[in-house]
Amino acid sequence: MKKLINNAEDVTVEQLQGFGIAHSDIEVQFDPNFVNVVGGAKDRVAIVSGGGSGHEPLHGGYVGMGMLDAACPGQVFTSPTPDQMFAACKAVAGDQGVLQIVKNYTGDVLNFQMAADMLRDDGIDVRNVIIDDDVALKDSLYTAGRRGLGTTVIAEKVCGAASQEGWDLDRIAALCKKVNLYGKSMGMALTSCTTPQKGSPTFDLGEQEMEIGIGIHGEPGIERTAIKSADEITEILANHILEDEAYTRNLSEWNAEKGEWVDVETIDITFEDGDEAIAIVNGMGGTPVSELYTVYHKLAEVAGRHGVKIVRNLVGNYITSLEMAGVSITLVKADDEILRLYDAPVNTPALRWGI
Amino acid sequence: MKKLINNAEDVTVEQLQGFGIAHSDIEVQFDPNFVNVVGGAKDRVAIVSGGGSGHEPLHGGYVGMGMLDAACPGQVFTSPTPDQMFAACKAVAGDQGVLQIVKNYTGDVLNFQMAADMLRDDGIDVRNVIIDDDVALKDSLYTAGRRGLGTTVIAEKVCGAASQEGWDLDRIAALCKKVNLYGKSMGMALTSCTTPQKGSPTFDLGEQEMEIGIGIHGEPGIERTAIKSADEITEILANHILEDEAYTRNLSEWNAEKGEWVDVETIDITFEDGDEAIAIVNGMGGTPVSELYTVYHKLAEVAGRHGVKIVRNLVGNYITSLEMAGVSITLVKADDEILRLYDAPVNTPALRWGI
Amino acid sequence: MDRAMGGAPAVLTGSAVRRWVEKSAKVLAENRAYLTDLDSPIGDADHGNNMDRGYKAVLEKLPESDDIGELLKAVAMALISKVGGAAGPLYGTLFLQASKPLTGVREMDGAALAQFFDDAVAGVKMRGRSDAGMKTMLDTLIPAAEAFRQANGDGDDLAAALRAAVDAAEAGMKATIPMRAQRGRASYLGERSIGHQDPGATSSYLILQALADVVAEAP
Amino acid sequence: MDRAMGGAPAVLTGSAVRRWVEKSAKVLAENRAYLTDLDSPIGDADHGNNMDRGYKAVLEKLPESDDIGELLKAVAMALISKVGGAAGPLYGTLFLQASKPLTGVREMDGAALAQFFDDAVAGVKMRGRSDAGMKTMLDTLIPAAEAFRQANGDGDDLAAALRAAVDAAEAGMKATIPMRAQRGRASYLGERSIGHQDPGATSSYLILQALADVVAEAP
Ligand SMILES: Nc1ncnc2c1ncn2[C@@H]1O[C@H](COP(=O)(O)OP(=O)(O)O)[C@@H](O)[C@H]1O
Ligand SMILES: Nc1ncnc2c1ncn2[C@@H]1O[C@H](COP(=O)(O)OP(=O)(O)O)[C@@H](O)[C@H]1O
Ligand SMILES: [Mg+2]
Ligand SMILES: [Mg+2]
Ligand SMILES: [Mg+2]
Ligand SMILES: [Mg+2]
Repeated sequence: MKKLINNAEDVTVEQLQGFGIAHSDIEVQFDPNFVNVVGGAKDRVAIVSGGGSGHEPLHGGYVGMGMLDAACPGQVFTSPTPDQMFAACKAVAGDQGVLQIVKNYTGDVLNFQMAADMLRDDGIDVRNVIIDDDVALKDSLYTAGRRGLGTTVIAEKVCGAASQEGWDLDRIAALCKKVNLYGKSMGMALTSCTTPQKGSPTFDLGEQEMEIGIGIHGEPGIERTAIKSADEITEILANHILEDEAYTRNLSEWNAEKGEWVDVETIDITFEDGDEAIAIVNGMGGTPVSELYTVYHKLAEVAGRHGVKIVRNLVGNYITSLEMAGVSITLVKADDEILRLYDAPVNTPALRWGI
Repeated sequence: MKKLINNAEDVTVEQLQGFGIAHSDIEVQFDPNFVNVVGGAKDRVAIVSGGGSGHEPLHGGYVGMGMLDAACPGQVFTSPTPDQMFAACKAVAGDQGVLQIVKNYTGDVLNFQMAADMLRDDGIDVRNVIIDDDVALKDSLYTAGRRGLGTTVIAEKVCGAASQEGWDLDRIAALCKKVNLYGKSMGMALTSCTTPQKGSPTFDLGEQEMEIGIGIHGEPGIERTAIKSADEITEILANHILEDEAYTRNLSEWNAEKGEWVDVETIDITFEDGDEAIAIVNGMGGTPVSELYTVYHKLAEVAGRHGVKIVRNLVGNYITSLEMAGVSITLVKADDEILRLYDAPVNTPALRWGI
Repeated sequence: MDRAMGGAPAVLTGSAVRRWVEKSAKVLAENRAYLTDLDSPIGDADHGNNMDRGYKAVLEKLPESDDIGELLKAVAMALISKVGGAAGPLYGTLFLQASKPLTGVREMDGAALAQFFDDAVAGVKMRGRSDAGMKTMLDTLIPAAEAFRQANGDGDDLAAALRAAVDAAEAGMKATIPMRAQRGRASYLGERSIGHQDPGATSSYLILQALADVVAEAP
Repeated sequence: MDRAMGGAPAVLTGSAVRRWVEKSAKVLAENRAYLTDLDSPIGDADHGNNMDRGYKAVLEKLPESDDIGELLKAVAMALISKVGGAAGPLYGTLFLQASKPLTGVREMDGAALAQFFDDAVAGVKMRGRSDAGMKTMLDTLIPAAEAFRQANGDGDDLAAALRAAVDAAEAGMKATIPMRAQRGRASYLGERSIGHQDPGATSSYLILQALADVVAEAP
């Protein structure tokens, strides 16, 4: 295992310590571990996310003005625990409540729901919105449902901007759900990653093989095929996204009247001729940014062929899987509201503009 | 070879095409290849750099308001050619002349000097400043001299800001030389990279080995040792930098009076107790950004022990070697002038703040 | 421990529950790499680390009490706050749900233990929206709970009924190999999840076996 | 080509120079992977690609002329504008420097060729601030130039003198193996550059051999 680490058991804490001293607008707390903006969210809605570590810059790198107020990093690829989320939300929430942005992995969903229950018991208003944008998975009945991928980054950006504008909690939660319905992603891997704990690759991939439809936890994808050119890979991912049919599934949501979590049927948009979109061409961690531009070039062409115009783009490492080589593509349909909020100033370690 | 590419012969062009459409403030030109800001440098000094491809975001990612006006990407790890540099400088230079920032590799130096000669013949005022900040190399007599590493990024940022402030060419050239004398870097690799042309790793490194004192071209380093912890590695690199003695060498410089290139004896600073510094903890391309924070944590401690205070930092992939795993550390002594220029607004694909 | 004829304990005491927890921690530590390896081909290579980290925390938090409800609640809370992932809330809910009727209880007979297993299963089903045949820990827990209730009803002593439960658990665990996962991370793999033993089903088996061992070894 | 006794050409004509360039391009293309491999352990794994790319460009730019100065200048300019790296300016300067006295010249005798080699060496030395023994292309070029001048002075015909130059070039190339590099990328390796043959010395040898072959095969 070739990593710049000291102790496989402590990597998350080690890294958080460095993160804390590197970014003076951000505080890092330990036991339970979380990252928060200095000053918290006082008079506006707090935006909080979290998930396993190993996806950096997600989520800690998006803490800062105009994006997340706090992030909870779990162990590598392991969702954080409810007490972390509880403490993080408590630390930053003012009287406007907290939006939790949750990627759809069993562990993240369950732990965030438990934390939401604890926060509610503590008198804090909390909404919990699930991001499930991975079009690689077609059905939700016989699986844990679509995973949360790159749309999470756009949801965090846009909701953070809405909070800065003073939106109330219900409106931001509705916005977050809209971004989720508007966003679709798919990824692939050229290599497996190695978690510090295991110390050897999570899956074996031959020198001539690749995995299509991977998540972000080093888990294998939905299909293994012979390695293809960047253009062919981009066609596969982009077509899955652009031709994805309206995806219907139940998403769990707190029902305040009933006082329980209920399943709400939720249906994605499909991309239509004339749509505008925000694109992310995301490196999985071990792929040079230069190669991502080859993918972006083809993506713009394929999107254009479908009548979809990319009006904003992020090309780089935004939601990673340790040192995995590979790429994921995200397209989020952009209406005027989303674009305005996307363009609003943001100042975080990983995303910064307008300030 | 596991890369997101189409054709090993054309990677640079493929990537530039994507880069061009992704960034609307920047233009990409082909045959000869270069990247330039829309509008060029008109009433101020043009800042131009370049080098082999494979180090992204260097240099194309630093083209934009407040940093480079143009960059010339060569083939992977091969310095660009004089005609590229000539065309790039011609495209962006106004009547204030051009500063060429050149990393100290035989190819880069020779090609940029040839280009400078061509530009001068064409009536364009040009200064050519060499960055040689790699403390891994101790002597310059029996080697090609210290290589250019991370100080290049700070030089480009600071000189770009000075150009925005309207400094004249001689003053900016002097500033660039100062940054070079103030900056020291050293790197290490956990893995080799693979160039698209060769298709297999440039050097073989055992599962328990690392290379200390590498450059950025996948070339082996100055020493091969057993793999160490992040803290130990950081100690080695940081101590080399912080305890580096005043380095004396001859740097080639155009002498307008004599009308020829002359050798100028040049001596670096040494770090002193009480110094402030800008730090870069730079990933070589295949190392997750999270691991770089462990290095940053230790670096701040080691610097502190030497009485050097890190007042600004960049933690991420800034000057890479394709998908190599590893890290380089740069410290640039920061005086008020350098800090002010460093903090000035910048808007490039890879570095953005204040705007 | 009270003993029925033949020297086998007739009830599970608070101190036996504590020994169970300690034994579970030991067994999970020993099988850490094994469980993580099982979680590699169809998961994210952390299950062994998660369970080991969780049970280490459990040991630190375990009260000196003999109140079984209190003990199991402490197990639940420690797992919830230290494991994370899917296994944290699921095992946490398992112990939390099963501990509820046991507050103040200092020894459990066969019937109480049968109820305990049923409550445990119900907790996981509720939290995980899952059921038998989905290639999860439930494929170990459900047959184990059923086998225990059966054996206990047939008049087996605790140790024998637990042996029956462990046998059923082992069969259930192995039965996950040919299953196609429908819950958790492995479900993303679809057909390709077939042929691999579920890590959670395996940790559940180890925890049940630890209980059977503790009761069998009981002084 | 004019021939001295025995059928060997006494002079190098413009069309022979063109054949030399074509042959060089062919040989460098064939040895592309070999040169790049040599550039791996002590360099950055691009020398073969650089030379091949450069000579492909040379072929495209080569004028129809028989003016040797014009031909060699075209070679120089194409290499300078297409190779990049260290090799581009160095080989470019080599041909540029050596072409200067040859403008308008349509055939070179032994003395002219000896001068050509000396000018070539001087060009590389000047541009590279380098000399013999530094583990560079000069370790091939310098002994070759010396051997050629010697053989030519001894009255050897062109073909024989070039054979002598190639033999010296080969020896020089091989002599780079035990050398410690003092210029170029390999110098960064210090002691560890020892034991590897220099890629630039090798490409120089191949280019000289191409010349000898062209002259030997001359119709
Ligand atoms: N919905 C569910 N219901 C029951 N058990 C589940 C469910 N989802 C996952 N599991 C169990 O959890 C195990 C994985 O745990 P672990 O690896 O610790 O968490 P994660 O999948 O978050 O990494 C699986 O092997 C499976 O037995
Ligand atoms: N200063 C120099 N003088 C003479 N030859 C040199 C010098 N520096 C490098 N070379 C030659 O150039 C060769 C490397 O060329 P190449 O790999 O194409 O360029 P780069 O080193 O820029 O990648 C070396 O093998 C050596 O023979
Ligand atoms: Mg996990
Ligand atoms: Mg090179
Ligand atoms: Mg797991
Ligand atoms: Mg080379």
